[in-house]
Amino acid sequence: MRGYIIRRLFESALILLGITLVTFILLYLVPADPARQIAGRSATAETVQNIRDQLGLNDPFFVQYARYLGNLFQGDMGRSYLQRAEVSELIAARLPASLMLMVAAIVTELIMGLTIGVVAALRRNKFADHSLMIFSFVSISAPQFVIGILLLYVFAVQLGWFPIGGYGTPAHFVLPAVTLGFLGAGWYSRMMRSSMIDVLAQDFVRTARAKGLSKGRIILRHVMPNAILPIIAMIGIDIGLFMSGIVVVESVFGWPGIGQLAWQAIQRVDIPVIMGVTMVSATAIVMGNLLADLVAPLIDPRIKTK
Amino acid sequence: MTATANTDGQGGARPVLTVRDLQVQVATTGGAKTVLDGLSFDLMPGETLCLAGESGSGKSMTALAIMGLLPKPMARITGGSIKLGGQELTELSEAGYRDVRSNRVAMIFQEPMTSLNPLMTVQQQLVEVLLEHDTCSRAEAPARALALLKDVRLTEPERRLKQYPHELSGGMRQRVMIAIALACEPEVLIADEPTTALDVTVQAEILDLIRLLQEEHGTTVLMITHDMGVVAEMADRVIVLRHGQEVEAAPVKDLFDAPRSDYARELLAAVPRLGAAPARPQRKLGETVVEVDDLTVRFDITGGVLNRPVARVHAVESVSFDIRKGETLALVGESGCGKSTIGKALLGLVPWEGSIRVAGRQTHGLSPRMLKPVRRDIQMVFQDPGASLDARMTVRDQVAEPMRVHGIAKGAELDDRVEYLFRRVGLKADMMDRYPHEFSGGQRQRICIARALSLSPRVIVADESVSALDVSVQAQVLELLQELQSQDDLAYLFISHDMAVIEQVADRVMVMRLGQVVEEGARDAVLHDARHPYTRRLLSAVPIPDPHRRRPPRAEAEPGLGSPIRRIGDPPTRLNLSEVAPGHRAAS
Amino acid sequence: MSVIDPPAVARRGRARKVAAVLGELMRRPRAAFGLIVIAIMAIAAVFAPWLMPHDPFEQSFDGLTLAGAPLPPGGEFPLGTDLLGRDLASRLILGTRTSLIIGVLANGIAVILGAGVGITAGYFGGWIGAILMRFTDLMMAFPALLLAIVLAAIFQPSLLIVALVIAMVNWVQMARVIYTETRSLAEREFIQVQRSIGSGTLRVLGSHLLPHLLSSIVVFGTLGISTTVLLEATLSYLGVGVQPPTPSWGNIIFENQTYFSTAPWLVFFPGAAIVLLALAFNLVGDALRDILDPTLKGRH
Amino acid sequence: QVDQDAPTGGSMIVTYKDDVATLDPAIGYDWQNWSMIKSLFDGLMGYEPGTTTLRLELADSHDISDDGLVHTFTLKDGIKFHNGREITAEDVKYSLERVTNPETRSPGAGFFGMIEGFEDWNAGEGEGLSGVKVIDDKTVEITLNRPDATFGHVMALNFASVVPQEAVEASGEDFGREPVGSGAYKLADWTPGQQVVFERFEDYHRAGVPKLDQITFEIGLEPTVALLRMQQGQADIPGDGIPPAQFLQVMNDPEQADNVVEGGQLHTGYITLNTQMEPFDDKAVRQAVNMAINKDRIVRIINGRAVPANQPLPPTMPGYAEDYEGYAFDPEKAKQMLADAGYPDGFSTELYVMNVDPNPRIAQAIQQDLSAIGIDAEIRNLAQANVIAAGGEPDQAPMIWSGGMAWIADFPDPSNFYGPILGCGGAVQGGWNWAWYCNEELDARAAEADSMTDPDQAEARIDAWRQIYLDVMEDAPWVPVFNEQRFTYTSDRLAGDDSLFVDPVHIPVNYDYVYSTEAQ
Ligand SMILES: Nc1ncnc2c1ncn2[C@@H]1O[C@H](COP(=O)(O)OP(=O)(O)OP(=O)(O)O)[C@@H](O)[C@H]1O
Ligand SMILES: Nc1ncnc2c1ncn2[C@@H]1O[C@H](COP(=O)(O)OP(=O)(O)OP(=O)(O)O)[C@@H](O)[C@H]1O
Ligand SMILES: [Mg+2]
Ligand SMILES: [Mg+2]
Ligand code: NI
Repeated sequence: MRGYIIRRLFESALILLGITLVTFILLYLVPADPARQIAGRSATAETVQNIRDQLGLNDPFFVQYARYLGNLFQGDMGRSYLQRAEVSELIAARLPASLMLMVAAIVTELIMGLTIGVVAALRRNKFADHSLMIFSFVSISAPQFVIGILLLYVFAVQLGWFPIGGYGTPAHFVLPAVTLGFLGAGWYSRMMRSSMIDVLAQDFVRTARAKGLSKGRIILRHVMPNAILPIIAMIGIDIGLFMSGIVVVESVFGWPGIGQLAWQAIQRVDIPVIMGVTMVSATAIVMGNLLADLVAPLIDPRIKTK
Repeated sequence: MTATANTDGQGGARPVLTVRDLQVQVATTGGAKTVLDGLSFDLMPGETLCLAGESGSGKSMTALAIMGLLPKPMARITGGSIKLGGQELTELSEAGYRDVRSNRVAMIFQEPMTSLNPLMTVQQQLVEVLLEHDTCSRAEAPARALALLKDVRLTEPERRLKQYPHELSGGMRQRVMIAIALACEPEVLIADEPTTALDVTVQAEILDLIRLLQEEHGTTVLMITHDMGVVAEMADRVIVLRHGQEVEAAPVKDLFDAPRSDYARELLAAVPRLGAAPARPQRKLGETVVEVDDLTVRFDITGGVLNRPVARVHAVESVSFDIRKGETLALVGESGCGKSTIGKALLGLVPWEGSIRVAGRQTHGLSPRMLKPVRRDIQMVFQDPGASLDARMTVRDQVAEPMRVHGIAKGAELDDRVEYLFRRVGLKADMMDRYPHEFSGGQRQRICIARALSLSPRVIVADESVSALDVSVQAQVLELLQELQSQDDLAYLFISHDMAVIEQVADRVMVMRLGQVVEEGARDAVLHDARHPYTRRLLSAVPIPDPHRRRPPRAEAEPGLGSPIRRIGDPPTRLNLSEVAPGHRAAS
Repeated sequence: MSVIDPPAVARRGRARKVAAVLGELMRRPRAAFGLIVIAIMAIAAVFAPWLMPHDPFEQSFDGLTLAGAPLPPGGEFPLGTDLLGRDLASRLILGTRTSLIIGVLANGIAVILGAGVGITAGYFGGWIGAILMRFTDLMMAFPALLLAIVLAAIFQPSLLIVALVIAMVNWVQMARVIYTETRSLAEREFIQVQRSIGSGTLRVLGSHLLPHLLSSIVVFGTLGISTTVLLEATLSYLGVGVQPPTPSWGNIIFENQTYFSTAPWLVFFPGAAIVLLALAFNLVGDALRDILDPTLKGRH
Repeated sequence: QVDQDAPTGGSMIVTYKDDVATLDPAIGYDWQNWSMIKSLFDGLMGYEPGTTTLRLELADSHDISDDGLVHTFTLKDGIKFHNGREITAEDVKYSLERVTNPETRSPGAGFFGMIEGFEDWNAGEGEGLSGVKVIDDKTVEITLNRPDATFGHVMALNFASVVPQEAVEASGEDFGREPVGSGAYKLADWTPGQQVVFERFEDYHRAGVPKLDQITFEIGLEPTVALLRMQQGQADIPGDGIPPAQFLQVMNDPEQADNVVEGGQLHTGYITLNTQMEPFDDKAVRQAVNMAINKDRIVRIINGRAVPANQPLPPTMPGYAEDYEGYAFDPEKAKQMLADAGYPDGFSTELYVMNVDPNPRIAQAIQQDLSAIGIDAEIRNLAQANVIAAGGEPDQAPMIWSGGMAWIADFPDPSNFYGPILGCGGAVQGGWNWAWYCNEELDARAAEADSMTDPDQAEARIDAWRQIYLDVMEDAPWVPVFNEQRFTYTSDRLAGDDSLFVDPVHIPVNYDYVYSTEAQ
């Protein structure tokens, strides 16, 4: 297992390296010149050239990439072209907020999704199941912007239970986490329902009933752990989905996370920031997948990590 | 016989369980079908009632109906009543049933492979039921669990507690199931083929155990079995079922002495009796088709935080044998001794070391593609028919599949062959489009046999292939196997725990223990002139299908029973076989 | 109880089997509803030009109030108008084309690809599995939006490119889930039996593993419809997809989402269309799974 | 205009969606940080609050030599940086050299091209700007290489702000995060992504300014949410304006509409027609396109938040031609002209547009208008950076709708609408002259107009510019579509002259002069 972890970490590092290369190539191909974004409208062509020289944008691709990697290995992610600040600082200032939101959102969607899934499976083809199914599809299809504003309007403006956006207290977490959670909850509930139905039909559930166990215990101890197996794989996926949902949600709720940073950087070809944010989110996703693969054999002893 | 006092049953005592006019229907594609029709019986305190009868006759349905566990919504009780004490069970709510199950009525299921939760350790599954019914405190529970495992004679009970079901052999799982059922010392124990997957010594132990429990606590037992030996040994009364209806109900001695119905007579006539088998027909044995030399199979057991290998299961240690054309080699041995593993190694399903030649071809290191022709020659009937059938495919397609794979037949010809195979194993053609869950345990076993036969291989590994069959069908299937053998010179590796069956079919017998062969020789030599103490113990444990004759006292288990699980770098000492008579070798 | 009539099943033969399954689907009210919705949408996509009440591109003068606000549903414009005064109903009907192509085709490719990779990796394990799964990880962490931007700038935006990008992004999730399930299925005895029979890999994967994975595939496939249709809107926004004024359900929502408090119909109707489409496929998928999963037969 | 007796004290909350990029006056160049920097920093010159009238800021006097080439500034007495140090002439020189130093990579460096020695210094040669001389502690003399009437405005740009060398050197590249200036406010707190807080600078060189004690910028709030906060009394100004989606809602509610101040803006939204690409190299085609666009309808689409335009300059800019009629909307005639130009069946082309609402909608309206005269324009809806990149290539974007990236004047002078976007200098690869319009004669006249530095010639200069733009319209490289109006929404807690809320150089409001009704 230790060997497995080490090997996986090594592979993850390779993946991240691959991501830097891919991202770098893409940024190289983007037909927008960062130097011109920096130089502004009044700049002359020479000034732009000058800036390109300074930033090394005129160097051949591999020289640029090697330089970037070299700096990266020394922990230097460069400075933002437009904000002039250290990318690592920009990210460090925002990452905690995003990570906390992510954890809160994942907890929310697990609670919402699994509960809905379990209830729907147990009430299979009854009214509750059908209404929950519609709920799931609506929550997946509804734009997060709309959900966010609606929640704000109802719970912050009308009811006054939560602040209208912002960051700081636990109360601030609730609405953004729920907004983000909606999407995941839809996924989790459908998956959970489906795998619950599979598990419920298995023999060992009959054994559990023959033991005279309470319904709750059968569901919690026998059915759910078996049903959750395919869902563990969702951890990594979830982080990926989360990274794409975060831009909208952070801006609706004024959440000081990296989503905002990323969006502005992409719009304005701020290469060092894009690289930095991509690295951070890729690391999160890769780690999420690794975690999923490490947790799976802990829950399912039949899976061997060889 | 232990509880003869109760044989008359209908005495003054009030019945614990009363079943009246029970009718159960299942939904099939062709409409509702009645699988139990008007069954009535009483269970008197402390007695053992056996349900016998052909496979598919509704025995399991009866048990499930009593437990309130009929597979909903396919099957349901359509009439009749079931009373436990004074309580009507058919009207109970699910919550009400909870107090009854395990606490007052417990059940051991027919198929152990799928009946245990794969994600929970043995200990967790045991402790759970103890705590649920407040049998003991949380602190005492592990100790109780351990005691239960010891009660069911599981080797290395401490280690087993920590293991998961997939790490146990079929027999071990069944013992765990029994331990769970016995945990709360229920008033009524329903045992659906409880010893089917067990070797005779353990079977005898378990039967003794059930009897002991019965004596101590007055437990009433409803036993479902097809093994007339077990019936003779255990039952006070017997009900013979056929097509969901009672054919005959009688005290056990009356039944064996003077069966009143034709069917019961037929059934008893088909019972194989150890020592009564005819001599094996003398046939000219052909060339060797399977040659196994120094076969060794080991599994790593990982553990600890880092999940590193901490121990190794020496499932098979240096086993050598060969089987000739037209020959049947029987493999017997206690549960978990590595019998199934040898079979799987022959088919290349587990990683193994040593040398295996099938029809002259060395199979070591062959790719799946290169193994394909080998697999045409050798087929296996797996031990657990439930687990080895694909739940999502009709049985027709599953039987036809090997022929499709090997391109043996197509179209109408394929259909005909499948139908023929079904008939050969005693199944009706109109069942072919059903799915596995719509069959009884014994029917599934026959489907698996049909599938293995479909390729007309040269060797068949039959892993407990007739264990779940009632004697009449068993006799049919055995006959079929013999017939194929004499027609096509088929060779069998016949894994079984039923000595009487082995005596009927085997040319040679190999006895295994802890992954190693302890005795080997011609059938009569091994069965009638056993040299190794273990073989003798096995033989003495065979139940005798005659309620008047008591099984001779069992040889006591030798102390310090070993275990196939050993620390890394500590392989078991290899046994040396010495020739005790020509062709008869035994470990000293 | 509804029951498949035995003769229909007893005859094998693919065509008959499909027909039998279809018949069984139509016999289940919810599945039939799903099929009908899908059929209606397909018809709407094909015959859009004859079904639209107005020209979907016409920025009608009386489609806006004098202050420039869109008109609510009712009257001349059954579902109201959009911010440019175009008839929403007509745009939704025309948008069916794009959305069906994305939701069904692109998503379908993603599902097939994902299931393929997941099954292969899970069944073979070993280095093939490791490579495939690491590749999946890579794709999951891949900056897809960036790729979209580059593609948008290099190529003429087209539906084909969106479909490709979506398929590229969406198969990953499927692959991971299927991979884990396959890993645990591959250990089951009935799969070992297949090996012992000498079944080819394709047969084991296709005939035995796939049916057991069907429920996950249905879940992902149907949920994927919503996500891909919405993803198409994001990509359009970045310039990869269909360009205005061509409507798609996703981009109608996307363009108008900030107006949902003042002109809710602009978000509600296309949103409802997406939910309906996904729901329809889900109803059919669920029923299909029930029909193909014999242990569940008789329940519905 | 400015109420000198307005009470001081109190505070206000301004909300923004985007994070503040930087507060370095040499770097900051978006409309959000532009006004913030204006309140943190001062240059030699500034504007009367609420107007486009130049005034002296840090300078006590500004003398111009007769040939218009030598500008002498003397500094006020006792003016201080936020760090307490007194400002000297050296600081002025340092600041100008910093912004023009290529190492600084300032987007505003190009504005200082008229200062002698700029070319060399900006190319990385020499020792500073030779045209800037420190005469004594209080006096600095700036020599130009050509007379330039806009120089006063240039010195009022943020880029010309005076910065303390020691603070800049101490912070290095992070100066934008730790700004030290001499403006009315100083930076008190900056929590990235959350808020920026300004505090009154007690030693400010104008007594009684600023009015407020504190300004809090709440960052990261979507405009729709900002509006909710406004309505709940939790904010005073939505910095991004009233979101288009809620505009009518606000304006239809008398109570809220009451708090909205409307004003002009130095902005023009236009379509560029690439004069070097077929068929827009034909003047008749460009004129036809000009006649095809229904500007009234476009204005209606954006809820009347703009006025239709017919020339490059916005109405509030000096030099705007009041009586110019432009190309009237006349699709019939346009069609005829196209036919005469050899395109009776029209042609196909592409219209580039930035992907932020309402621009794609406007582009679709344009598209419909074009299709009415037979032009089939495919819309390319792209991110801002990609559109800018396409515009900078000679042969890529036949038409661009400038919205979202459109020209907002840097300073209120007609010349500012010419050079980079209509002059030959901008018609280079990577330039901002997306019409690739180059009329050497007009360039010469523009240079001439800008050399009229004598205050007496001001009138004549404006006339000259007016004529230049009318001549540009004759060539029709653009279709001017509309001039955006500003609608500033404030809370009841803020007061001040209306002009402060639509201050042409301070967006959204003039932070220094608005006051709080709660102050005493
Ligand atoms: N879901 C089902 N659909 C149709 N028939 C079924 C279904 N389940 C069980 N049956 C049929 O019901 C009958 C009784 O089954 P049951 O399991 O009780 O048999 P059994 O007596 O226990 O046999 P065995 O000894 O082989 O276990 C069998 O003929 C079986 O084929
Ligand atoms: N995949 C596995 N991993 C670890 N141990 C295993 C595995 N499969 C089998 N074993 C162990 O190998 C030993 C032999 O198992 P096997 O199934 O061959 O027993 P058996 O002789 O067929 O027993 P039974 O009669 O009970 O079926 C047992 O101790 C079992 O626990
Ligand atoms: Mg049974
Ligand atoms: Mg076995
Ligand atoms: Ni029905």
